[in-house]
Parts: sequence; structure tokens; C-alpha cells
Amino acid sequence: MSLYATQLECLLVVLALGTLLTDAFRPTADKRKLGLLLAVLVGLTLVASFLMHPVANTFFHGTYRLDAFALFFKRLFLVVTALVLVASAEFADRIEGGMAEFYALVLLAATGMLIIASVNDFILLFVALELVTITFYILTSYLRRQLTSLEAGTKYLILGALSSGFTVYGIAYIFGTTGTTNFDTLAATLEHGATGAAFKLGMLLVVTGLGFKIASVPFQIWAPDVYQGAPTPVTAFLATGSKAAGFALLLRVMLVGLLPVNHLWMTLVLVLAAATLVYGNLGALPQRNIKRLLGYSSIGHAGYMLMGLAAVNALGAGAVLFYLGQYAFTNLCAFLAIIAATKVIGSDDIPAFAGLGKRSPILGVALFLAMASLAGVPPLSGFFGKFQLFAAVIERAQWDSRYYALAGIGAAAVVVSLYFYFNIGRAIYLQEATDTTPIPVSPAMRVALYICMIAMIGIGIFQRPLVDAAVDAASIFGLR
Amino acid sequence: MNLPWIILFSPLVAAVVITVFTRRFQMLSALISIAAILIGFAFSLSIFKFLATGGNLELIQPRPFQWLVIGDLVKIEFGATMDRLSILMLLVVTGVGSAIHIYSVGYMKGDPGFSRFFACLSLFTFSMLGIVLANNFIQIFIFWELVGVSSYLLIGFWFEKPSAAEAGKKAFLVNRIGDFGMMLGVLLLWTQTGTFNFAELPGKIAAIPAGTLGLIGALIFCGAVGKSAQFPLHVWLPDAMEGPTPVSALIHAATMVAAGVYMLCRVSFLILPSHTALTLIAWIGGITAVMAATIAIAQNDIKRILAYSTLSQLGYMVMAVGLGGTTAAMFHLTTHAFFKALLFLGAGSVILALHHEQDIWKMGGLWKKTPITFATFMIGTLALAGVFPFAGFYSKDEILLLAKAHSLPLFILGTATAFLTAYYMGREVFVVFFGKPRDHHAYEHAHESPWVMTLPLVFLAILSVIGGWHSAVPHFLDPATEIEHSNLGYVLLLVPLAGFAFAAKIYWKAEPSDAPVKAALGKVWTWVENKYYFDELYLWIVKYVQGTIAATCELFDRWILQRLGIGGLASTTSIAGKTLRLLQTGNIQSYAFFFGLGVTVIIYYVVVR
Amino acid sequence: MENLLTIAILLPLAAAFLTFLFPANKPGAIRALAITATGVSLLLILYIFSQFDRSQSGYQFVYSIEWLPSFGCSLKFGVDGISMTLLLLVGFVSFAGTLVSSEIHERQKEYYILFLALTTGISGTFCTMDLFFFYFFYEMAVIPMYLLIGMYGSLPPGKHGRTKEYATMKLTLYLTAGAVLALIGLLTIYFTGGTMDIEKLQRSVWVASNTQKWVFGCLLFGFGFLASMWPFHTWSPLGYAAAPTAASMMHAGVLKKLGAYGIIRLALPLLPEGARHWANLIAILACFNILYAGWSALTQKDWKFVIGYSSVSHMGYVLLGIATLNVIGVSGAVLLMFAHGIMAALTFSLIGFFYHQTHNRNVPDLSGLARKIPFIGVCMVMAAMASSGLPGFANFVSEVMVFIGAWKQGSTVFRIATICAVWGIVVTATYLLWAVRISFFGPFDEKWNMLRDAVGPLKKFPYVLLIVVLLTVGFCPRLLTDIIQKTVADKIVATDSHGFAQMEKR
Amino acid sequence: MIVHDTLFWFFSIAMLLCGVLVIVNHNPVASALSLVLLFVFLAGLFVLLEAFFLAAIQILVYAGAVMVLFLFVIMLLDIKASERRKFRWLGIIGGLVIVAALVWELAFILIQPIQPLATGPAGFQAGLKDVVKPLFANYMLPFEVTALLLLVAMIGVILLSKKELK
Amino acid sequence: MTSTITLNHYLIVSGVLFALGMGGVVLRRNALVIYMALEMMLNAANLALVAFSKFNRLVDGQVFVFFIIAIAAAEVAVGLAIIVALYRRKQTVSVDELNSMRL
Repeated sequence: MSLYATQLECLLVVLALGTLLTDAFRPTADKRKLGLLLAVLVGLTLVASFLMHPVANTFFHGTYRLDAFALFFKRLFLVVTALVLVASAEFADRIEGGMAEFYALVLLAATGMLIIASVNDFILLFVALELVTITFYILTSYLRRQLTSLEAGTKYLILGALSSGFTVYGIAYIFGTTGTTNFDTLAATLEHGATGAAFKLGMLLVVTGLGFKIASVPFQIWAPDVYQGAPTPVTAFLATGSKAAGFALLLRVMLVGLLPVNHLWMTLVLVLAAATLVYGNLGALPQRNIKRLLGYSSIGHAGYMLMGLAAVNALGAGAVLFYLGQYAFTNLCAFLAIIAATKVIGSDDIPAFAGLGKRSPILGVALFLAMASLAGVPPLSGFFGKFQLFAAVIERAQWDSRYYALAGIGAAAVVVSLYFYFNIGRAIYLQEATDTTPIPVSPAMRVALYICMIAMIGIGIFQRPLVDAAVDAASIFGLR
Repeated sequence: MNLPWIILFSPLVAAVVITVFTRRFQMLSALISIAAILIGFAFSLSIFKFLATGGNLELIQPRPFQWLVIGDLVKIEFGATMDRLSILMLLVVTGVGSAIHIYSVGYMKGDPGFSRFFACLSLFTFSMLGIVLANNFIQIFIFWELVGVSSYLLIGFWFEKPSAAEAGKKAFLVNRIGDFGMMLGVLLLWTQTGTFNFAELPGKIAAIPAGTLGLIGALIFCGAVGKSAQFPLHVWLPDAMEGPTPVSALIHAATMVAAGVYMLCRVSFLILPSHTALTLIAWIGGITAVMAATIAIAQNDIKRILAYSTLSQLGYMVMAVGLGGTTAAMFHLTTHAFFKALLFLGAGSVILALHHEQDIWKMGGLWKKTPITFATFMIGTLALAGVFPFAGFYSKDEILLLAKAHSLPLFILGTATAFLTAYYMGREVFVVFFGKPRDHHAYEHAHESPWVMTLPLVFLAILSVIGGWHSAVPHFLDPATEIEHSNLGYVLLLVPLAGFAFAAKIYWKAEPSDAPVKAALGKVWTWVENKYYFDELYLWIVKYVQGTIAATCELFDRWILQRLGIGGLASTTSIAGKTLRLLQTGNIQSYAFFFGLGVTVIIYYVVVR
Repeated sequence: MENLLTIAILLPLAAAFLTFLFPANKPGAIRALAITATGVSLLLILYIFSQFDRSQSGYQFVYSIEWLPSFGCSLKFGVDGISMTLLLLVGFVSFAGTLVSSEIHERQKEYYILFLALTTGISGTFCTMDLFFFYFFYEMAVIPMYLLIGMYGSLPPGKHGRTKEYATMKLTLYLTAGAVLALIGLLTIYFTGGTMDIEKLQRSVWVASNTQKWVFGCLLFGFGFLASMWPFHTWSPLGYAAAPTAASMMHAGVLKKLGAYGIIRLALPLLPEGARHWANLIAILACFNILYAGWSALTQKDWKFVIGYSSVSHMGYVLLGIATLNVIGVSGAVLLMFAHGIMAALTFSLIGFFYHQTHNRNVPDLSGLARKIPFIGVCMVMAAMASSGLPGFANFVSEVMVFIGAWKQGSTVFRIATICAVWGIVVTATYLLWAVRISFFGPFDEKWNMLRDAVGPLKKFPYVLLIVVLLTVGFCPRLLTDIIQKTVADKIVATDSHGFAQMEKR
Repeated sequence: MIVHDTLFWFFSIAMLLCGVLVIVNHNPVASALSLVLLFVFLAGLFVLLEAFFLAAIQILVYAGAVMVLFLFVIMLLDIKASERRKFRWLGIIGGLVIVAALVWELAFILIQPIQPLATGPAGFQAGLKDVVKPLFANYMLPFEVTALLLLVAMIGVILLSKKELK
Repeated sequence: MTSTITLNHYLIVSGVLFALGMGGVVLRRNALVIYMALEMMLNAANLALVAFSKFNRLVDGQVFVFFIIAIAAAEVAVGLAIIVALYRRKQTVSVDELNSMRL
């Protein structure tokens, strides 16, 4: 039974170990092919995941859930992992060594994320979170020859450790004041339990830790450096997988464990959302390095999603899930295109992308669409994501007019973000390339890009499937 | 009863056909256009006959159709009024029009834009007839604008001549200013009565407070001021002489410029009750009359002299309206149409004879060379001056009587104008046709015009002679009235004669010149020579007043709105972005510091506070 | 039958997808495809118009698919008097636009894809009956416009020293800024009314009156951005100047009308109280549009800037008509949207015609063109006349309607506004005749000897088409006014008993 | 329970002193050693709290393995005894402010006594068995994940510190 | 056996330790020392947990501490590896020299 619940995780672990073993026995194997093979296998795992169905009761003595929410995220993480593996395979030639281990680590991190999707207990939360985080320390500093990579690794390491320190301390206080680490029991306790200052402290410190994962103000400050320094596939994984994991936890903790005391944290999330929106979108304005810019942009998007959380309603929760879903495709599309392009142009600076549309139509259109989707322009998926989030906020605003201010800030942020996203679009299509040698794109990359683009446009126009999935997943919170 | 429709639309059809199909076949185009207007003339005559033989107007009322209907609030018809006024005007327009159409064939011969010319001419005829037949204010406004545009096109017919292009533009814009007032007047009237229809309006006038009615009258009069080139909007008409002479004859002498007067007569029910409006109109008319006449004495362009005389004659008519004598106004309008058209065509024939020479001081002694032209021109002159028994005498007589009856100052103005008219016409005739030829080369080549041109001259000459006999027009307009014949008329006959005598004394010599008059008038001469500097004044206003406003707007747009407003917003945003970047020092400890700071602040706000 | 409308709307989009599959090296085929697509959709629209039941005020040809039950939103198309009129506008302009796009020579594939997508986006906005899809299509113009202007546009280095990148970015930002502002208002309405169906909303929802005030503000200014309402107009002349011919036709002709349409379709009927609260301000801003933009146009040297400002000034009449809140004025506004759309498209296509050959559109640099290109000259004069409200053209009718409506509204503000508006016609005539006189009349400048006139029916067709439309509506306005005013009376200004009725009766 | 109290005060104060030393020492070796002491005293506190098993683990893992690792690295990199004497006042002040603020806030929170829930049985004893049994019952999954985590750490350390790259 | 030492005493001690750790992270530039400070913070958490589990009479806290210690060890290993790699590349462990990426 428990095995059934964790079969996907087990599959990934098996894949990881298998990779290590093949590498041990046949070190000469083509690493690129290996990566693509793994991607396919993960894809199959994803297919398999659709055979599973939500289960009402918990597993492992209440520490693990396999509800719609969990499945939604597991599938999301599998998609992300598959595409990240493709990205890594395309990136393989830029990593001096240990490619197999790289894949293995990606898979193990993915395992951690899949567990995170089901976490229902603070202890498991912490352990799984650490599994992901520590793996990312290694992945971030994987390019040992590049100072930027190591530097990013160190920063992520220290700040990450700091945040997990806060998390643990917070968990300690929650445990101490409520006597439980299980979300359901916690909620039950909070229903009728008076909550003292100590409990609030614990709550805030946990929020701190999770806020760090999703790069929300004031814990966002690591993001730009790490995004810029990390190997691009890792950046992609950070921006999509790790962030989604953070939100998965945040939603679980806030909307299951801490839902009864939402009056304590709604205002806080509201303010954080606004601050994050402002910081991310303003900070991105002067950036020239595309990865760094995407770092800021991921802060901004954390802000958008926090809008959905701050609204504390069914619409909002569903909106966040939908947003994460489409955001993964959009971001991966961007990063895949960047990886393919930088292979030739060799620089992450936006001006270097000038004339990309001419040099490689597919990369041009992919990157442009990704940017447009991030900016939230129809008919791309990002548009509907934002639409839902705004809808959620406005719905809440019907009772609490402060939320109109939040919506206003969000609106302003949309306009500002349009500027820097379309600046990239400008480089791609409006500016002439200095050297016009065409950029080759491997078939695998093409496939991945097409998948992303079709997803972006498809979800953007036919929103219903993803919306239904998200709403279904969010239904576990029993919000109105 | 569809005759009116046929009359109205056949020129339009002609215009369209010419533009679309027969542009290349010049004669065909001309024929089509002439045919169209002749049809109009014929039908008008038949209607006239029908009426003259005691036919009932009701029988020939065409059914209007609803052109624009909005709820039950706005009903704008497209109809045709059939009454004596409009029928008279129909006759004038189509009759004189036909003559001029035919004349044009000769005058425009060989011009590359021959077909275009006739297309425009037909378009104009259509618009003019539209004004005549209109049965409501919106409809009249529509055609009002259309004649404006066709005159724009015809004045600027030789568009490559900058002066012509300018003149066309000027005419259109000045008229627009008049229409501005007219539109407002119509709107005001509508809000008061809820209808635009001439038929329905009279019943509802009584309800309007006197002040408002006066205002309405004045505003609508603005339209007439523009169209009929009354002071202070008269400046466009002289420039309009840049157009081909037939155009000047048809549009800027006989018909269009008279439209203002016609419109006033059409809506007299609106004006007559309001004393203020009447006074205003009368005085504007009087002033225009005398002012134009004075200007005319110092002009050297054969057509411009006629143009100013047109102005002053229009002044007469408007004055007549202002004095409540719509009949008299229409009477003078009719006769004026005849002889002024005649004069213009005559001038045109002269100009053609001298190969487009318009300066009277380069002419002279032409009566031998162009006898018919001379004879007809002479008739026109006498008629215009109001010499018995020519048409002008009777019509002008009416107006002066009216003036005498109502206000002495206006009567004096009128008489003075009469005198001046005779004087400057005498000047023109003597300088152009008598004395020794001054430009011998031109003189040698001068020749009488072909029959297509002389025929209309004769036709119009006849009309100018008989046009006023038995006060046919007033009788036709309202058979009821009985024209009283006072002896004053015959006294007034002395005025033009005096004018001629005076002119003759100065100009009837081998080498006439303005020198003596110049000497006599001194400063005044320069003023009238420069048309009282109206153009300069308006130019100044346009250049400095409007120019300044426009420049201000543009600067505000560029600097305040775009640079300061939008640019400011944008730069503030980007500055904010750059400042945020300062946090991102890259130093781990500062990062940790911000991290801790964030935590402490949050704890402070949520827990401690 | 119902599907006809949907087909007409989505046909261009389908063609865009089809084009995507075409090889880029067959521009001829792509162009042909685009022309056929827009042409056929125009024919369909005309057919729909002919089948349109003129006695009804409600939506017709309604076709709806359940789309997002969780949002209560469905893909629902339908036309009433207003949408019908504007749909016709889109049909004509897009068709003419594709025809004159022959000037585009490189990257034609992308060009036509974008243009077709834009077309569908706009007609979708006009015909959708669903709040969400209204916003969806409304925003869909962003990408095509950005790329069309950015990739194919041209902005001669003038005194402004602006690049086309700047222009297109500015345009995009304005469009989005307005959109998101409006979105807040729209969502508030949605949560008050509980449905996305505009028709249902009009029937059921009654927003609390103090909410109405600020929500209307959101919609007014949000849509006002796109309607180039003063002082949010500065993007518009610049944008047109930078855009390629067809894009400026689409933009000045149609896209700009989306803003006004949004106000008429959503703000007026759903927020009557708010409307009355803001009416005076709208009227005042409208005057600014009319006169201020007109005067600014007087100082422009670049043909496209002249026309750009003039179209800003014309939107002033539309806004004034909207502000009147009575059947005459609002109907006038709608008709004016149509008339001005066609007229602006015509003007821009003509400018494009000679600019494509001269690569110079400075009014003073051109002189006497009428001799070399008489046809274009004639069309230009007609366009100028139309835009300065000459009878016989549709513009006159609509402007008169606006005047009457505004004058009827009666309050001092509106009286003064009307006077300004009527004077605006004089100003319009001033700058247009000036421009025409300088560039087309006067002595011909030999340096433009290489100019070739539009020869042959095919080349002349787009211009003739637009002119004919203008004249037709100008001579028999009831073709459109009847259906427009029916809808306006029943659906827009008289949706509720809260004052509009009285306003009608005063 | 005077003994208990005095021991508590002794351990606590000593531990905190070590903590201060860790921070203020300029020589990393000294910091490391004071950290070892800190761990030991902490273990002492564990004992006072009757968490004998954890106390043992604390000594073994921390004071043993972890610190050895630290010292080993320090020696390996033979980092200069003292850092450059460049004081960044801003940093110092900032750090102190944070510490002060945190302490103040914690004090504010902990000033009012927290009532123990005391849910468990009165004679609560956390012996070896009590602590270890849950690892294979309630907390089996975390336990497995920890295993994975160690594997990850192993791979990572090998990769990052291996000299030559294939 | 009434002890005057309450839960709060332990918590305050752990709190101070936690704050010290935080201060160490902010104040020190040596990556290794920073890392030690981080360990101190984790230990503060351990102390709090153990104290809670004692006074709440719940064993879960101690189990959690067990996990924390294990994970901390792993984390230290990885962290030190990274620091070593960094030192190899840049010959320093002083973190304020790591600012190649500021923009």
C-alpha cells in the first residue's frame, strides 16, 4: 500500500541508481543520449502517473498524502524533470565531467520534490526539503571551473542553510506550542486552541524558510546571483521545480495546517506579495544578463502567485496551481531556447540575442513566445494565469478593499514587466544581428521546444483541462 | 410628381458619369453636363408654365422620404419644396446655368481638365439646386456644404497655380466659419422647436422667446454672411476670381453667392419677427454694399472689379432682407444674376480675346475688335448701374424705396453705393473698350469670341434688359401685392447718370489714368486700393492668434505630456529599478543581513506589535 | 446559419495557422491566401448584414460553446446593431489592408500571420458576448501590433528623434496599461453579477451606485487609453507614424475603436450611475481631444502625424457622443466610429501609397503631386473632405448626430462642448486642406517624377472600395443608423430605469 | 533540585560563552575548538533534559565527526590564522543590531511563561527505545529520505572535491 | 522534585544561541566560521526541540532532533566540499570577495 503511494518516487530513485551504475560500468557511454533516454523514461513515468488516482486516507502514519493536490504536483514535477533532463543533455558538452552524476542528482532532487508534493508532516517536510536543497547546492556549483558557478553555489549554500536553520527553529516552536508536527492534527488543534506569541513566532519562521524557497521578499535576495551563476539547466530547474516545490509546501502548510489561523497571516502574505511584485519587476528593468533578468522575473512571478495565496479562496488556490503549471512550460521554453542559443552565441547578455529571429526562426519564436507568456499576453498561457490570479484577488476585494490596492500594484507590475520582457522580444525580432550565422537546433531540442510552445498556446486558448485539474487539486483545501 | 427629383439629380448623374466613364472624351462630357442642366431648365420652365397657367402647387409637391430617423426625436427628411420662391430660383439657376455651361465649352476649349471642369460644374449645379429645393435645415446645410466644396474645386481648378489653390482653400475655410455659426443656429432652433422642417417651423416660432429668436436669426445669418460674402467674411470672394471666368460668372456672381440671400428669404419667417436680427442683417448688408463699392473704384483687374461690385450688390440684397423686403431681395437677386453673369462672361470673352490678360490698363479701344462683347457688356453695365429701363433699375429701385421707408442712413448708404456703382463700372468700360489700345501686340491679336460664347452673351443681355419689366418677378413671387410706383425712382435715375458722367469726365479720354482720383483722394485711395487691409488683418490673426495656440498645444504635448509626464514616469520607474539594484551588492553577509532584517521586521510587526 | 458569424470571425485566424505551414519562400501564395481569407470573411459579413433582422435590437447569429464552467464563461459570439456596424468596419478595413500590403517585401509570412491574427482578435472583441473573451481578444492585439510596427514599420528621423522601437513599445505599454486598469473594473462587475455573459449582466446586474462611480472610472480610463482620450493620446500619432501602412490602417481605423466600444458596450449599460457621474468630465476631455489635438495637428509636418493627431481629434467626437448618454449622441458615436474608421484607413492607405514611392512624407517636401498621381490626389481630397465632415460622406451624418445629441443633453458644459466640437470641424478643415494644398496642389516638383499613379482596377480597388462605403453610408445613413439606434436605445442607454429614461424624456 | 539548577546555569552560560568565542575568535581553529566545547555543554543540557540518547549522538556526531571534518578542512586549506584586520563598521553594527533585535524579540515572546502541554504520560522517559522505535514506525519515510540525502551528499562531496575531471 | 528551571529558561538559552549563530553569519567573513555559526543555529533548534519534548512529554521532538543531526552532518559535508572547491579555484574562503556577479 505504502509502496503504491510512493511508486513514482521509487521509480525515480531506481532510475537515479541505474544511471550511477551504468556510469560505473560503462563510463564511455554517450552522455547526451543517456540524458535523452532518461528524459524519455521520466516521460513514461509521467504517463504511468496518470494511472494513479487520489486516495483519501494518509500513508506512513499520516505523514504522507496521495490526494489530487499531491498528484497534480507530482505530474508537474515529472514534466519539469523530463524537460530539464533534455536541457541538461543539450548542456552536457559544457559540463566538464560527472554528467551521469548530474543526471542522478537531478533525478534525486526530483524524488525529493515528488515527496514534497505529498508531505503532510513537518518532519517529513524538513527532510524532503533538505534533500532538494542540498542537491541543489551541489548542482548549482557543478561547473567547478567557473567561479560564477562556485560563487553562486556558496551563496545558495550559506543562505539556504540559514533559511533551513530558521525553518527548523520555527518547526520547533510550532511543535512545542501545539504538540504535533502533523498538518491535520495541527489544524484540528488550532481550530479550538488559543495561539500564543510563541506559536506565531514558529509560524513566521516556517514562512521564512518557505519564502526563501519561492524567493519572496525579503528572502529573495539570493535569486538573481544564483540564477545567473548556476548552470543553465539548473537555473531552469530552480525556476520551475524548486519554486513549485516551495509553493506546494507553502500551500499545504498555509491552507491545511495553518488555515484555521489565516487571520494571523493573510495581511502578512498580502504585504509580502505586493513587495515581491514591486521588487521583482522593478529590479528586472536594468538587467542585461538574460539569466539574471529571469531571476528577477521569477521573483516577480512569486509575487503574482502570492497574490493568489493571499486571497485565501478556492479561486486563488486553483489559480496558483494553474499558474505554476503553465509557468513551468513557459520558463522551460525560455531556458531551453537560451541553452540552444548560447551554444553558438556564447553569451547570456541580451544584446547578444539580437536578430535571433533571423538566425534561428524556431529559437526566436520560442523565446519570444516565452517572454510574451511571462508578460501575460494572450493567447498565451501566462495571460490566463494572471487573469485568474487577478480574479481571485478582486473576489477577495469584494469583502476587503485592501485587496484592490494589491490588484492595483499587480496591474502596475504587469505593465512594467511588459517593458523588459518585450525588450528581449525587441532584441530577437526588431534588431539586426551582428553575425548572422544560423544557429543549429538538435531534433531533441526541437521536440522539447515544440512541446513547450504547444503547451503555452494550447493552455492559453483551451484553458479548461488545466483549470479543471488545478481546481480539482485545490479542492482538498475545502476553501470557498 | 417627380420632376423636382429629375431636375435635382440629373446634374449629379452627369457628374458621376463624367468622372467615372467619359473623362477621356471631352466633348461628350461637355454634352452630358449641358444636357443635364438643360433638362433641368426645361422641366423648370414646364413647372413655371404649369404654375403661370394657374396650376395648383399642391399637385406638384413631391413626397419627401425620411433620410435619417432617430427614435421619435430626430426626423430628417429629404424633400423638395415646391413654391414660387424655389421655382423662381430654379429658373434662375438652370437658366443662367445653361447659358454659362454652353459658354464654357468655348472658354475652356483645349484645357487638359476640360472634362473635370464640366464634372465639377455639374456637381455644383446639383448642390445649388439642392439648396433651392431643400425643405429642412439639415438638408439645406448639406447642400450648403456641397456648393462650398464644388466652389473649392472650381476655384482651385488650375490647382498648379499656387494662388488658385490658395484661393480655393481660403474660400472653403471662410465659408466654414460662417457655417459654424449656422450649425449652432440650427441646433439652437432645433432644441427650441424640435424640428428642422421649414413647413413645420413657422407654427412653432411664436413659442420662442424674443432674445433666443434674435440669437438664432443672427447665427443662421452667419451662414449667409459666409456664403454671400458679406462683411466681415467677404475676403474670399475677390480671391475666388482665380477660378475660370465661367465659374466666376456662375458661382461667384449669379447663383452660389446668392444662396445666402435665398436662404434668408426661405427662412424669413424666422427673421422677420426678430427686430434685432433684422437690424443686424440690414446694417451688415449696407456696410458691405458701400465698402465693396469703394474698394471697386481702385481695382485694376477686370474681374476683381466685377467681384467687388458683386459684393456690393449682394450687400443690397441682404440689406433688402434686413429691411423686411424679401421680395425686393429676390427681385434684385434675379436681375443681378442676369446682368452680373453677363458682365462676367463679357469680361471672360475680353480676357480670352487678349489671351488671358486681365489688367484693364493693358486693354483699351476694344469696342472695334469685339463688337458683340462690347455691346452686351455695355448692356450689362447699364443694367448693373440701374439705368432705366434695364432690369437693374427696377430691382434696385425697390430696395432703395424700402430703405427710404425704413431708415434714412441705410437709404443714404444705398444711394451712395448706386452712385459708386455707376462710377466704377463707367471706369471699367471706358478704360477697357475706349481710348487708345495700350498693349498693341495684344490688341492686334484680339478677336471676337466664337458663337458658343457670344450666344449666351446675347441671351443674357436680353434678359438683363427685360428682366425687370412690369415687376414680373415680384408679381410672380406673391401675386397679391401691388407694386406702388413712386416718382422717386425716376429721381434716383439721376444718381447712376451722375456716376457715369463723373467717370466719363475722368476716364473717357485717349490716355485715361487714376492719377487725378489718386491725387484727390490721397490717403483714402491707398486704403481702398488695399481693400482696407482686411486680408492683412485676417492673415495676422491666423498667423499669430491661431498659430500661437497651436504651437502651445504642440509644445505642451511634446514637453509636458510626453517628456515630463510619460518620460518622467518611465524614468522614475527605471531609477527605482536601479536603486533596488544597490541592495544586490553580491556580498553574502549583506544578503544575510537583509535576510535577518526581514525576519526581525516581520516578527516585530506580526508578533510584538 | 449561426456558425456563419463565427466562421467570419475565425476565418482569418485559421488562415494564419495555415500560413504558418506554408513555406516562407512562396510569398505570392501566402499573400493570395491572406487576401482570400479576408475577402471571404468580408463577403460573409456582408451576407450576415443582409440577413440581419433590422427590426430587432438584441443579439443575432448567436453561437456559443461552453468554455470554462468554473468561470461561467463561454465562447459566445453574436451581433447586435452596434457590433454589426463595427464588424462591417473590420471586414472592409482588413480586406483593404491586405490588398495594400503589397508594399511589404521581406518576411511576408510572419507579416500576414500577424495581420490575420490581429484581424481575428479585433472582430472577436466586437462580437463576443462574454466578458472574459472580450478581454482576451482585446489584449490579443498586443503581440501582432508590437511586431507589425516594430518589424515592418518606419519612422523617418524627425524632430522627435524617436525610433520605431520606442513607438511600438510605447503603444504596447499604453494598450496594456489601459487593459489591466479596465480588467480590475471588469472583474468587479463579474463578481457583482456572478456571470461573464454580457447579455445576462445587462439584464440582471445592478452595481451599488458608489461602487459604480469608481468602477466606471476604471473602465473609462482603462478603455480611454486605447481610445486615445486626452491626455492618454500621445502614443497614438507616434504609433501610426511608425506603423506600416496596413497596420496604421488597422490601428487608426479599427483597433482604436475598441476602447470606445468597450465603454459603450460595458461601461454605459452596466454602470449608468457612474456614467452620469463622469459624463461632464468625459465631455470636457472630449473637447480637449477635439481642439487640442486639432491644433497640434496644425503644427505637424509629417503627413502621418497630421492624420494621427486628426484621428485623436476625431475620437474626441466619439467620446463626446458617448458622454451625451442619449440615443442620438451614442448612436452618433457608433456611426462615427464606423465612418472615421473607414476614413482613417483610406487616408493611411493613400499616404502609404505615395510614401512607399517617395520615402518622404513631409508635407512641405511634396508639391503638386496631383498632376503626377491624379487618382490618389482625388482620393486624398475626398478623404480630406470626408474627415472634415463634408455632407455626402458618412462622417457628416455621424458628426451631426453627435452635435444634436450633445446639444440636446442641454447642460451648460455640453452646450460649450458642442460649440467647441463644431469649431473643431473648422480646425480639421484648416489643417487637412493645408496639407492637401501643399503636397498635392501647387506647382509640380520634378524630383517626384518617378511617382507612378495607381493604374488598373486592381490597384485602385481598395481605395475605391473605402470611398464607396463612405459615400453609400453618407447618402443613405439609415442603412446603419436604424440598427444602431435600435440597439443603443434598448440595450445601452435605456437598460434600466435609473435615470436614462428620464434623461431621454427631458 | 539544586544540583539540577546549578548544572543548568553552568552548562547554559558556558555554552553561550563558547558561542560568543566561536564568533569573536579570529583564528578559525580556535573557533572550531570552542564550537566543540559548545557541543559538549549542549550535550550536558540534553542530559539535564533526560535525552541521554541524543546527548550521546551529539557528542559522537557533532563533537566527533563534524568537528573533525571542520578541523581537517581548516588544516587542509591551512587558512591564515587571522583575517585581515579590516573592520567593516557597517557590517559589525548591522550584525549587532540583528542579534540585539532577535534577542529582544525572543525575550519579548518568552517573557510570558509557555504552559507545557504535558500531553504525554506523567513518567515520561525518552530512552533509546522510545526514540528509535518511531524511526521505523511513524517516521519511516523521513528515515528513508535521509538515506537518499546521505547518498546525495556522498555523490556531491566526491564530485566537488575530486581533483581531476574526466 | 520541583525545579525552578522552567521551559522558558531552556527556550531563552536556545534563543540566545540562535541569535548568536545569526550574528556569526552576519559578522564573520570566513566561510568556515560562518558555517560553524550555522551549525550553532541548528543546535539552538535542537535544544528547543528537546526541551519541548521533555516538557510536553512527547518523544517526536527528539526524533526530529535525530533527523536534524543526521542532515546537518550531510549538509556540513557538502558545504565543506563546496568551500574546498571554491578555495581551490580562488585561494580564499573569505566570502566578501565573492561579488563577481553584482550588476
